[in-house]
Amino acid sequence: MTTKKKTTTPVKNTTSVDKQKKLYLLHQMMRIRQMEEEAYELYTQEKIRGFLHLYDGEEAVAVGVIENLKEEDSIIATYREHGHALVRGVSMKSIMAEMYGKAEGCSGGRGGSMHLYDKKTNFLGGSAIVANGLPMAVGVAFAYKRLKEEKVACCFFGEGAVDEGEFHESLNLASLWELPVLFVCENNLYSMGMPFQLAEAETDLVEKADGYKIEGTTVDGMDVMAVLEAAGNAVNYIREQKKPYFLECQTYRYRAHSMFDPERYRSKQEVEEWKKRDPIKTFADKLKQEELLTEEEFKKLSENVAEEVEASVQFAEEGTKEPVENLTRYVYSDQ
Amino acid sequence: MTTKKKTTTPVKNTTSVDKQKKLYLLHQMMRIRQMEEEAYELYTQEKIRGFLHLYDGEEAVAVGVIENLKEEDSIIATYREHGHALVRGVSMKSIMAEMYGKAEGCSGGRGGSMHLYDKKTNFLGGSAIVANGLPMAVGVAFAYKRLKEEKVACCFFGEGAVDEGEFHESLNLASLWELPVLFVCENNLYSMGMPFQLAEAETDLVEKADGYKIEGTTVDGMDVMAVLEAAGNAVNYIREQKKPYFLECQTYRYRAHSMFDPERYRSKQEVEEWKKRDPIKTFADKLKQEELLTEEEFKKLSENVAEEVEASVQFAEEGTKEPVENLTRYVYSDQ
Amino acid sequence: MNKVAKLTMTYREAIREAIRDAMQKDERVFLMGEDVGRYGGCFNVSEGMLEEFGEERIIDTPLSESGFTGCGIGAALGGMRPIVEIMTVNFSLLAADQIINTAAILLYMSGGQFNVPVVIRMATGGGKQLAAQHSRSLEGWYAHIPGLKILTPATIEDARSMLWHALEDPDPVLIFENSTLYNYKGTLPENGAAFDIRTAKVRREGRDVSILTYGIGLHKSLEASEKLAEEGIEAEVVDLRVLRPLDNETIFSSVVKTGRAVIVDEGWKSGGISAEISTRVTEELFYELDCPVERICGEEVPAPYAKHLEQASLPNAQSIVKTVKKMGGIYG
Amino acid sequence: MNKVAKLTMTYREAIREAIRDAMQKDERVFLMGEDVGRYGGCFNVSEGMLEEFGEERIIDTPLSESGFTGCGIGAALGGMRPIVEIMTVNFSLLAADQIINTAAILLYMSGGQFNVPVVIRMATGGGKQLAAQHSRSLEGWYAHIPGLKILTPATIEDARSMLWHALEDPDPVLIFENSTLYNYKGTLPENGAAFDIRTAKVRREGRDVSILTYGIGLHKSLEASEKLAEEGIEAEVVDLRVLRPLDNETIFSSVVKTGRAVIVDEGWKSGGISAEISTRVTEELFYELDCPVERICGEEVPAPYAKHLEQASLPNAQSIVKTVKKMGGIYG
Ligand SMILES: Cc1ncc(C[n+]2csc(CCOP(=O)(O)OP(=O)(O)O)c2C)c(N)n1
Ligand SMILES: Cc1ncc(C[n+]2csc(CCOP(=O)(O)OP(=O)(O)O)c2C)c(N)n1
Ligand SMILES: [Mg+2]
Ligand SMILES: [Mg+2]
Repeated sequence: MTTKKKTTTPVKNTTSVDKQKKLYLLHQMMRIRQMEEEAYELYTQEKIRGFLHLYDGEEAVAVGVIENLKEEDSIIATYREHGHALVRGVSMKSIMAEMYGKAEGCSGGRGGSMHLYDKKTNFLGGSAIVANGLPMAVGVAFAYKRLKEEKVACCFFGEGAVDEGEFHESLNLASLWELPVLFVCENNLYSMGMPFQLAEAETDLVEKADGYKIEGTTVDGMDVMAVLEAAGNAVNYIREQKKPYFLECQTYRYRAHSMFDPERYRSKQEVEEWKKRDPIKTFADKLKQEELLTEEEFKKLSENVAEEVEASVQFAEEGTKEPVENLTRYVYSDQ
Repeated sequence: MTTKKKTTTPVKNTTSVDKQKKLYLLHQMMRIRQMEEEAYELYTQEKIRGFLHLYDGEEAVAVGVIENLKEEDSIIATYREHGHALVRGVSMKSIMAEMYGKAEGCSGGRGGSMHLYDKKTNFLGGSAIVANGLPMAVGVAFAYKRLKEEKVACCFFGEGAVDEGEFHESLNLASLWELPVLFVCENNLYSMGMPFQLAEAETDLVEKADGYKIEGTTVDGMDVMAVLEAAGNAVNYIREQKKPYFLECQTYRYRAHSMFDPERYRSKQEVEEWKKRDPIKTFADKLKQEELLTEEEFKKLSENVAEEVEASVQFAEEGTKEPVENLTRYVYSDQ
Repeated sequence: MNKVAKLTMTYREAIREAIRDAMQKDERVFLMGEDVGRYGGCFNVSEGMLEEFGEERIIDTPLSESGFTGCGIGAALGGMRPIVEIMTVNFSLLAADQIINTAAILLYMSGGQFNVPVVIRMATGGGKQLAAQHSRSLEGWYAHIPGLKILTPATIEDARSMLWHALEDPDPVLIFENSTLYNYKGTLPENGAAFDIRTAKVRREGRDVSILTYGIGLHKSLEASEKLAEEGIEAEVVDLRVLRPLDNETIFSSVVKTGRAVIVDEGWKSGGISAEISTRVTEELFYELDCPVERICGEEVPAPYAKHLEQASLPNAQSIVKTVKKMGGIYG
Repeated sequence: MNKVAKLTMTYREAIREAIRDAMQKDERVFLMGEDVGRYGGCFNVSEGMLEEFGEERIIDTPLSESGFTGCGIGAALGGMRPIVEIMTVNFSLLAADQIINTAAILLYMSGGQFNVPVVIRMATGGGKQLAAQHSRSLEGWYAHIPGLKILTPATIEDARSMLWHALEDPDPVLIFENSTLYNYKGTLPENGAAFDIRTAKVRREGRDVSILTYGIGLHKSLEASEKLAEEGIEAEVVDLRVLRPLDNETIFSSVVKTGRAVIVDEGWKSGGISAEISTRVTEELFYELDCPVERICGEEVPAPYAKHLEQASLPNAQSIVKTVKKMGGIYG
């Protein structure tokens, strides 16, 4: 095992990535953040129900990783997937409508917040069973290889999933059969209230992946440029070496696990400490320093996003209810 | 990771282990071998039915490991467990009677070959679901630790079990909670017809165990003295360090996986090669060289075992059938 | 806490008290599961227990359903009295091997040598817009497995008393707590803790029809029976309490009295426990029945998220009333 | 092979032919499971296929039921047509999460966007002294799950024809092969491959009683019906073929004709598919029935190893005959 692998990927001089690209990344993170802030409000107003797992603080991960994927690649995510769906190209309107349980939602109102799906963008959702998406990702990649399609199956999961047997079986299969899977572990240090170090005997996840002979890297998940580069390297490795890759993104969840969570398991100040590294704020500041962004433009950007959010809420509000007669529709394809 | 761990434990000068002990180890291996040769015959005569998984070639593992356990320690094994039960102290008669499905069998005829159990000797059987015994072993060790009992839970499993999610979850829990479990992997290179290297991305199992921060060693499972010493070190480590240990015993199964097996997956000569390293023959020869055993004594020993086997068969033949009225007995304790 | 306060509590508090009580009574008892400690339990059932009993007895586990359920089974064999909490029945599918291939059959396979005194608690049920992966009612499905005992506390007294009986049972017991009941408030009768885990209980007497139900269905059935009473129909409501083994005696004697039976079960209809109860009643009382046994069950769909769809998929007082009123000769 | 040879074959050969046929017809089809390749399949079903189709399409997997079953599901989503073989239903408990939390509900959760065209084959059943962990009949248990289709081929023609229909089905299909049938020999009708996977089939006509069964039960029922015929009782034997969805029409029309129904199922009685069938028949034909529907099922015990005990736990022709002869007015 090389210790190199384990160190955070140093961010190279990134002038290569042009201004537009950087503003685009900032914009995407802001879209997630503002959409979810609104979702939070709507939940307190009981417009959205069930569970609602927010991504605040983790935006750089979805944005940095997915930017490296091609349209034909597919994404398998978890119940904390609003951001992934959004940056993948699922419209904010259809996501909001889904959270409202409207027929216009991306899952027709049947899935809700935890089960966003979108065939057009190869967004395979949206599983609310921890680690349950990993075997699926392995299978999708299996099909790509057999069909000689140069695609990648990108699978997002939390560090809590690492403890599940399905993680073990999936990594072994992906490595054994040399399948194009990008395993993205969003390590936000907690699985609900369980601290990572109390759940894992081996907390060095790149070492863990090495136990399956899978290459891996750990990256600062609060730094979108770092994630962008690390994920870029990962995707190139997969496409060239035709093997799976494991990417650990160290990040943090600002809010409750879902909506009801007394947060007895961590201190307010730990949360505050992490907020100082906020992926949006730090990146915006950086762009300002690099004189790629003015406070004005930043405000404007935020306003544009606010308008998009507003429009999506209106769309959801005006959405229709799936007729009750269709309750059993889609239990089987022929119904 | 130290490469030391991975190399076969060198067998130290073993004069420390006296003659009686060595003859005892030889005797135990012979008891397993001859009992199973008889079981094989009885199967062809249809006295024994169902599945029958024989241990020929692997005897040194059970004998070398179990010799290091104390009476109060417990053993969790698989469907290939006749030898483990026998050397643990379950009488050959009750094992044979169980294979016959007689009421006098160690599981009352309800378990058969794959499900030998014996409370007196803390022999917890006998699970025929691959890897299914590992979580149980972790739990037994958990109880030992909580009850402040200085016992060890010794869990035997094949290398095929390493691919199952339950292996992953169990090793993580045992390491995380520092439980006194001895994980003994009987690596006989095949899980049914699946070659080990085609099933595991990481074939260095000590590395694999290291992925859970569990100490481990690989030992020549065809050499009873080597196993005896490696397992001795392992058990001492567990009792002193109060942590789990992983012991890989490299061995080989001479016969079919069970009774019906065309063995298309390996060559006759591969089998013959391994037979040259037969644990009983090589050990007996060694004892003769060391002048601890004469050909005469060896024959005598074999005859004694043959008598024991014969007596066990007679016992099984004369055993009684559980009355059909008792069919539902033991579904629940109060029945 | 003073006595009065103790007697009125929520279903959640009743279960919490039951766990605390068991932990105090028996040193061998411990609680193990995901987030039972620091988090206080995903439904806040074990709030405060980590502080009260410490990490040795309130054990937060990694996400390893098969691993820690099997660990509970092993601990039971090792002399402990584990309470394993699986957050919801949906996740228990990941522990199915340990529950069915080990806990349920070890006693039998070993010819009576190794019983497994483990108690496995899990939340069950829908109705909270948690969608298809979090809303199943599979307690009746587990009731198909010989070797398991299946408890479904629906009242405060059962929430408070069943756990201890389950811990005293030598065999594996699964307790299903309907998650919509955690906030339900009720009063504990002085003799509350006396209930067994063998019998069904008549929760309301009636002469016209027997409503056979359990869990959340009990509350919907009691509500329906009040509405029915306004129309002069007196329903007897039987709380099954235990889905395996079923208490035939109590079920049959109620149906013999009323001549009619309706089963209310939020679980799916086809192959559900409702079919077993209907069949047993019909096999035993074919000639006494005034009309066929009716079933009111959950629609056979994965739970949809949208509220109006999910509600349409579940039984409710109205649908019970409607069904009962259509039964043969009910007004006769 | 010449035509005649092709027409007479064992159940094992029929399934092998069905797989070979599907592999030849559709490039997207592949077989994946433990020991399906080098070993030839634990029941020797796929003997010779690795040589014929190669490692790309006959895939030996590690022991990872959840992993490779989920892999099959993902491959189906990726455009393949996987045949996943799980050695026996007992091991499928380790894949329950993938089957129930994914395959069965993905289409619904995604609002109709992602169907899962995967076929999962597994052996089922007891009677071979394999004891408690290897002898279950859980096909009826899986039939409780919406989103799954459950097939139970009992004849040579069904063994030969069902797989292709299952592969053409857009949704997940589970095929249960009773392991005691692999050596059963039979002849394939010229039109054999035409059967659907929606309907039940009358395998023997009769006027006095309908024996509703499937899988190995069909053969025991046919044997029993010959014995009954000697005593002048003409039993109609209905092979259910599909346990989910059940073909009510065929079942009801047979029972309407005979007025009596017996269900034969080797699975456990309580909460089994036998209860569902009994309930449906009774709900629909309560007033047409001459007597209560009878159930002949497996004893509710983990399978014992001892032959005499295991045999005593399973239905057989004698027990079927005995039950039928006791039915109300059967001699009338
Ligand atoms: C198999 C399973 N067990 C338990 C749960 C309940 N649960 C939902 S999310 C969660 C925590 C998962 O943590 P992690 O994987 O780190 O993802 P995060 O929520 O931190 O993004 C748990 C325990 C579940 N959904 N599935
Ligand atoms: C979960 C599970 N999957 C499959 C099987 C069928 N099976 C029985 S033994 C065996 C091979 C196990 O190989 P290994 O673990 O190496 O043990 P060995 O037989 O070589 O001693 C298999 C696949 C099973 N019993 N349990
Ligand atoms: Mg996390
Ligand atoms: Mg092996």
